Amino acid sequence: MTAGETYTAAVVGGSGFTGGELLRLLYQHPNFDVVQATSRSKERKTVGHVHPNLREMDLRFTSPEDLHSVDVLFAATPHGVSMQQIDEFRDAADTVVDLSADFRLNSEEQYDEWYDGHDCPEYLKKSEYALPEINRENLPGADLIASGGCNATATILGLKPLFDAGHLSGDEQIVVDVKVGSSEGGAGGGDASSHPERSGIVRPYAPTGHRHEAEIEQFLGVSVSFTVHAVDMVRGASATCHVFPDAPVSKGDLWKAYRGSYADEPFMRTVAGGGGVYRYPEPKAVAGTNYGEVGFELDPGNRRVVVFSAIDNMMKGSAGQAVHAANVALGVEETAGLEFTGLHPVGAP
Amino acid sequence: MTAGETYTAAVVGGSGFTGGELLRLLYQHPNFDVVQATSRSKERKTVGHVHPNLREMDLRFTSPEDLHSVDVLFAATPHGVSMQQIDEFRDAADTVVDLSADFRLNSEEQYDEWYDGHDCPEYLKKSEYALPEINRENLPGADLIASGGCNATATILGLKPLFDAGHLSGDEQIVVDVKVGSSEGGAGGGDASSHPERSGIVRPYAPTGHRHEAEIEQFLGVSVSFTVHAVDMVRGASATCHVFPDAPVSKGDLWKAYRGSYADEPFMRTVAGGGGVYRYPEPKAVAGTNYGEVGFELDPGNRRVVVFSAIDNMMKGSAGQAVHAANVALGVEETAGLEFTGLHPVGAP
Amino acid sequence: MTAGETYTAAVVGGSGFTGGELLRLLYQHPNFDVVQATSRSKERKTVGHVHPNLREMDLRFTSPEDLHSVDVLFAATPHGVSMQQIDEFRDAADTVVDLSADFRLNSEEQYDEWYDGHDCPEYLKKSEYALPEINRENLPGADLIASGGCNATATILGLKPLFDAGHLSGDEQIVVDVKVGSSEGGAGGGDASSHPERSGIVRPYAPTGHRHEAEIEQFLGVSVSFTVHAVDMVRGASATCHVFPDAPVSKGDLWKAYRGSYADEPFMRTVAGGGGVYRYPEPKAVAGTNYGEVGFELDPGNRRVVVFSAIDNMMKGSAGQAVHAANVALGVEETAGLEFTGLHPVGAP
Amino acid sequence: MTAGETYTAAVVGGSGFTGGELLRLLYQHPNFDVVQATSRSKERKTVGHVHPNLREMDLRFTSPEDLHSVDVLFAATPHGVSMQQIDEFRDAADTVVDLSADFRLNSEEQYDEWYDGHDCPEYLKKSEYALPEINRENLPGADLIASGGCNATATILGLKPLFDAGHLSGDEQIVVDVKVGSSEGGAGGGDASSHPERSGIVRPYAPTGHRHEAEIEQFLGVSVSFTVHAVDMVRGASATCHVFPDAPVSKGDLWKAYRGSYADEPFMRTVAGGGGVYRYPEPKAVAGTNYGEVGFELDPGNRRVVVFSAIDNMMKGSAGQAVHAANVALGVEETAGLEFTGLHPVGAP
Amino acid sequence: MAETITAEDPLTGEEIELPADVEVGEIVDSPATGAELEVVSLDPVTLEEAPELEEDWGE
Amino acid sequence: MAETITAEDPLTGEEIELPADVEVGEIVDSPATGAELEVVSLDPVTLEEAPELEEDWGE
Ligand SMILES: NC(=O)c1ccc[n+]([C@@H]2O[C@H](COP(=O)([O-])OP(=O)(O)OC[C@H]3O[C@@H](n4cnc5c(N)ncnc54)[C@H](OP(=O)(O)O)[C@@H]3O)[C@@H](O)[C@H]2O)c1
Ligand SMILES: NC(=O)c1ccc[n+]([C@@H]2O[C@H](COP(=O)([O-])OP(=O)(O)OC[C@H]3O[C@@H](n4cnc5c(N)ncnc54)[C@H](OP(=O)(O)O)[C@@H]3O)[C@@H](O)[C@H]2O)c1
Ligand SMILES: NC(=O)c1ccc[n+]([C@@H]2O[C@H](COP(=O)([O-])OP(=O)(O)OC[C@H]3O[C@@H](n4cnc5c(N)ncnc54)[C@H](OP(=O)(O)O)[C@@H]3O)[C@@H](O)[C@H]2O)c1
Ligand SMILES: NC(=O)c1ccc[n+]([C@@H]2O[C@H](COP(=O)([O-])OP(=O)(O)OC[C@H]3O[C@@H](n4cnc5c(N)ncnc54)[C@H](OP(=O)(O)O)[C@@H]3O)[C@@H](O)[C@H]2O)c1
Ligand SMILES: [Zn+2]
Ligand SMILES: [Zn+2]
Repeated sequence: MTAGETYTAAVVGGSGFTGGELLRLLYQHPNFDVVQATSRSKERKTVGHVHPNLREMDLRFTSPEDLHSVDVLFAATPHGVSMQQIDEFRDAADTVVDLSADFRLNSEEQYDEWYDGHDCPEYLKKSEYALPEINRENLPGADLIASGGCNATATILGLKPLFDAGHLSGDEQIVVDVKVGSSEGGAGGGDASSHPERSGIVRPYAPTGHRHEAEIEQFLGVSVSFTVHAVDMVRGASATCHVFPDAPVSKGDLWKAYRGSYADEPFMRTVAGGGGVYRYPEPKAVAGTNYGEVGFELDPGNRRVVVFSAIDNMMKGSAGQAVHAANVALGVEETAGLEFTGLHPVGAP
Repeated sequence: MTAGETYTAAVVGGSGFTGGELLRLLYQHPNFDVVQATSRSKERKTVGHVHPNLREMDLRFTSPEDLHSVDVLFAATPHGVSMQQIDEFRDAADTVVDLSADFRLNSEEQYDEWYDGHDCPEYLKKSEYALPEINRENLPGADLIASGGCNATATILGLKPLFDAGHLSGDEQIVVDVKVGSSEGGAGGGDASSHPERSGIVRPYAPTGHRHEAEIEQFLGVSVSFTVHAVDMVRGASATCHVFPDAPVSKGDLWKAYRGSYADEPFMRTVAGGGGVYRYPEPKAVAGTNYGEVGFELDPGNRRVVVFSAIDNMMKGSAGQAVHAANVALGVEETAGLEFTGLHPVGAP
Repeated sequence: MTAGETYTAAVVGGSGFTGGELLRLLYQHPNFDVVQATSRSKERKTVGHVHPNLREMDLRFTSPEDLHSVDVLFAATPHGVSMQQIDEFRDAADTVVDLSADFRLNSEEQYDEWYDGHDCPEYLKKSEYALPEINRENLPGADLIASGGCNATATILGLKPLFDAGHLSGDEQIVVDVKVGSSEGGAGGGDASSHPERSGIVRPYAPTGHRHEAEIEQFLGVSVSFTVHAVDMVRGASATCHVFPDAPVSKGDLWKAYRGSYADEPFMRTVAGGGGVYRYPEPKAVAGTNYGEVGFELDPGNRRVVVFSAIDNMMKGSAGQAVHAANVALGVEETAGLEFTGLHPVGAP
Repeated sequence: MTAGETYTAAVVGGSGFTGGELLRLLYQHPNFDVVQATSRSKERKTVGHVHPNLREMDLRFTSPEDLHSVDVLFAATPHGVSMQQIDEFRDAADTVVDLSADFRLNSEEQYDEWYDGHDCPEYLKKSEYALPEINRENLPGADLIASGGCNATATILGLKPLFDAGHLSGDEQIVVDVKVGSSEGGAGGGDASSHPERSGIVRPYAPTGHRHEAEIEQFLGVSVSFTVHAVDMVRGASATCHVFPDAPVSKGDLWKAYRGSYADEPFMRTVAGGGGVYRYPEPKAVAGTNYGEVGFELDPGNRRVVVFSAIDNMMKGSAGQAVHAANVALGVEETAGLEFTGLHPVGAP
Repeated sequence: MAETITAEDPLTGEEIELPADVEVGEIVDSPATGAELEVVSLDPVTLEEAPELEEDWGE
Repeated sequence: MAETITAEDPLTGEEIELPADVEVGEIVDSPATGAELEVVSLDPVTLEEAPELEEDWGE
């Protein structure tokens, strides 16, 4: 059904949340053959021991010390690990796809400003941002790919059509109010992420100063007012962007902008005020999938446009984006391994 | 323990959500004696039949057609009912406390603009807004009290100290991004509020044009950019206000402003970045209580102040506010019947 | 990839919950082409209007009055509809797969005892029960297939190995305590299924006398003590069977029994006390999939064996089972269209 | 309002879940004055730092090394702590109320069988079980009180009327299938209790061999088949007991039994099949309260009686029970400090 | 009860009571704001807002 | 790939492959059942079900 060769793949950090998603996607991907998944803490355990949805997968975790030689290495490790081990990763694989923030920004200065500097700044110019909707043309043949931040991805996807169509220039005040699920924090987690404390919350966890602002600024050329709330779901990131274009825009303009940017995108849906129960983007409508939903509404009272954007943080916001980019990089069917359309009804995935 | 006489009370709309909360509060209130609760659909059923937490209460629903004569009548009916029956209500009771939007705004024009007009505009000048934090001085002796809108209450409480202290004048751009639970919709509800469809959502339900903007404008003198999302909780309204004061403010200024406005308020807490798990306002920390939590954070990147505000929509945002106002109006202990401090840990109340 | 022809399919009741699942499965099934989905209330609306996960599907609901001629008709209508329209259904299609209870039991007497009789008893002998794990040999070529009840399916799958291996004979006392999600009730639903009332519950909804007992008795030859609780999830049915075999059994015996019955079953997992977080069957581990998890534990204190069984009520418990059976009936790849392995981590799907 | 003196109280383990509940209850109790709350990890922090519902309380945690001299010491520490420090506790206070399992069982043999022995067996004969519904007569004047296990409490309360009325003798097979919330695990907790893994589950966590069987056996004289499932709520324990009386019983018999046992109990409700949404016991109906709901249904198909029982594990199942017992022991108003009736609607508290 | 000394809350400007034996580097919390404050010098005791533990939310 | 030896799964009776360098006390998991097994002796390698970590659920 899907054309193309088969590539061997390794997942470093396979016992983590996004690592598990990578394994799920690659396991059923027609062009990939997973030959290694690493974990230090779960060495020798089966993949299914940690990820109950993968009990059928015949693979055991091995140490990241001993990397197999593969076509593609996916790294799903915490911030800072890849920048230290990038040489080993590149020795082991022709293509490295990194899910952390380590190769997303273009310059050492940005890492100095937003993170604690960078150990391997020489690679920053060589890496490609994974999100095909904004960087497809540079992905074919790329050998170092940096998968985007989940909240940054949601925000960029929501706002991009307004920049593409010239409704925003970058000088405007933009407020981005994000709501995210608990899987954003990864498999670790302290007191605040225990079930009794984390259930039922609307908790400002990054009131200001979130690092994803750096990615948004890099790609949209605008500095945003960014606030993230944790809400009671496991999967999902929903960004509401409140923008005030200088010139008046109509709903027709907005539809034109969004269809202009995304009509040919296989994973983008524009959902803006139709009928039924699901009238605007909703994270649960895309849970488990690589789809991104974007939509908008006009405020009759002032010039505000409200933009809604919803993704699964671990899919479009991370592992799905990584596989999507790898598909484009390797030249296989772009949607391969990413066909799952999600569930309805579904609770709080 | 609590001084003062005992007043007889009736709850019209006692089978609804806020009506149930009124019954709970009045049932244990030292100064009230509930003599009637109405419901057309549950006539003759016990109060406990509908509200399982009130099984010990010895009262049956009666028809709203036949109102008893009482000291205080609380109306917890949908918008439009009270404005039609206000004369019957006032005949039956010395004091009427209405939980709907029917008597919140000052002028017929506002009802023409935001609602579908008003049937009894002559009462608009006579009614007092219930929220003691902004209208305490006018409540003693009031005989027609309009309890505020839940989202408006959250927003007003969050922003008021910035106006009080002169950090905001009303000319600024203010974005208000609200997250609410399912009880805001009342006991009715269609497809979208069924458990399978309503679970796990971050759903834009009032993207623009929410009627509570009118109340906010009336009390703060500012027109806000208002968007409401439904999230997966039953109780709670959380408002995040993104504001951009003209002159720079420091954290110290903000603390001074909030403590200045609320230090003596028995139900207001300022929660802004202390330690532990609960560092900012959270709706679940006040669920079931009449407390309001407010807090703030400064954005180092621009002049933004983010203000957080959390209440229980049915308590501080409705029934609790109504009882609080009635306490002040009647001159009994202000906190009487409202002492419950909430639960910890608690899930998604 | 998958061998075999392509069959045209219609889904009657396509706007419902299990109808939506059928559409999702058939849409991506290599051997099916969905040509009709019916709904009376949503006629002319797109499938994506109701099922947001199927926005990419290019199909509109049509009236069930006007059935297209297809190879396979799936009926996902409430109990009683299929038995009245079975002749129309069979006129329209070579193969009819019914998801309701209308053709599950073998005799009119059973319908008299457990339901309100039957309109078309002549078909009861001709229909085949869909669950391949207990009826695979009779499915090839079947033209009337009755998909099982979700709670019955969970129970039968859990207990069957104990009967197969002779540890149970049918004379024993068997207590079955079931926990189910809200999607079991279908897309309709009254007060009790609204989000505020249905959230957070452990609610006995069928304390005794559940109709699925009839199916269990028919297939296992045992009358069980059956109680169903509604819990706070949307998808999932979890059955805990407490059984007391006459002769002592060891854990080794149990492993042998479960592996004996299910080692070759493509959709059955035995999960019984391994390590990690997921040590026994759990509904969320199979949400969205056609997998069934079964497991057990021995009570050291008495002769009790506790058997756990978890499925997705709409998948293995209904639409997935239906497609699985259709695959076997038509002779296509048994697992075609059912490869989704589920998500981890996942909240309350 | 409430008669009686005021007693000073200390809470050892005040930073934990049940310790927090004790502080909440005692803070508003007319007869108690909390003078100390201990925590090793939160020393010098305010009580409100950990328990956001108690921000108004003016008290800081101190070390358990330095116990103040008080009238009543409540210990809410993990199993094993009290048995080691019982002499210090008794030196510091006239009355000790312990929430752990350390003084619940009567004999050293039981601790050898169910736990890892006991350090202070000499106190086992002196301690009184806290649950007034089964031990009220022995509580007045008691100076060492052992609050019951939450699951044991739910089970005992559900079954007791059947023993009282002679419908059960203790020889019968009794299956107890329990569903509990995440707060049962206390404030600690590993991987399995993180929000992503713990959400949405129906997880067999104690399939067999739960230690609470010992308490049940001690008080009812029957060995039960006990299985506990973790479900997605924070507060609540719901026990479903499947029993098979030797002689037939009618619904009338059952009502008589339950009313006979509980008609005069201030905190017990019998809820068995009335109308409305809440027809049987439900944990969310009693969340935050000291109420216990019990109910039953007859199985028409066999002689089974299904008994439902619901409590808040931290209240009736622990801290509430402890305060209730202390009230009886000290001779103050039995319901003092325990009047909260719970919330409706409420989500998943 | 232990002896206490006072210091100024750097956020609110109000007086805070502290145990007399506080040490440099100790973290105390402000009674008004609940914020964590670090003792940066003694004699007189000076407090600053303590740097918050950054939680990494999987960026 | 490392050398392997075989041992009998104490629960299912099936053969399990293990790394040749397993040691007494090591915990391995059964491929069939996922259960944790403890190596209780070598030569031949004998496995027993490992005692589960008892989780305390606030009893
Ligand atoms: N979660 C999301 O939604 C999301 C979204 C976008 C981007 N990301 C990014 O994706 C990356 C992974 O996030 P996650 O949420 O999946 O985290 P996670 O669940 O914590 O998993 C981290 C994984 O890395 C492994 N690991 C940790 N330290 C390592 C080291 N020094 N060397 C090798 N392996 C190491 C861990 O296993 P062992 O400790 O057993 O080796 C584990 O498998 C992060 O950089 C995150 O920022 C996450
Ligand atoms: N829910 C909130 O969070 C919230 C917050 C702030 C303000 N409010 C306001 O409070 C009011 C009540 O809201 P709710 O959420 O409690 O609504 P609800 O649950 O729908 O209850 C409405 C109540 O009014 C009764 N009722 C309906 N129509 C009536 C009529 N024509 N005459 C007499 N009784 C009638 C209903 O009972 P019968 O039909 O059986 O008579 C029911 O008892 C609304 O105006 C709402 O805007 C609600
Ligand atoms: N939900 C489960 O977990 C589950 C599990 C096992 C078995 N089942 C069985 O599967 C069947 C469907 O259940 P569901 O949960 O999917 O129900 P549902 O969500 O209520 O859907 C019922 C569907 O049938 C249509 N319908 C209703 N009456 C009809 C009629 N007279 N003629 C034609 N179409 C009609 C409805 O659409 P319109 O009204 O718009 O036509 C809707 O599309 C039931 O028999 C149920 O017992 C369900
Ligand atoms: N949770 C329930 O639903 C429930 C129900 C019935 C009975 N219980 C019983 O109640 C007791 C407390 O349970 P929980 O759930 O509240 O536990 P928790 O949340 O873990 O709290 C334990 C408390 O004890 C303190 N502590 C721990 N070790 C200590 C030691 N060696 N000396 C002094 N203090 C110590 C802890 O604070 P520091 O570590 O900071 O000192 C903490 O304040 C347990 O025995 C439990 O079995 C609980
Ligand atoms: Zn991220
Ligand atoms: Zn317990």
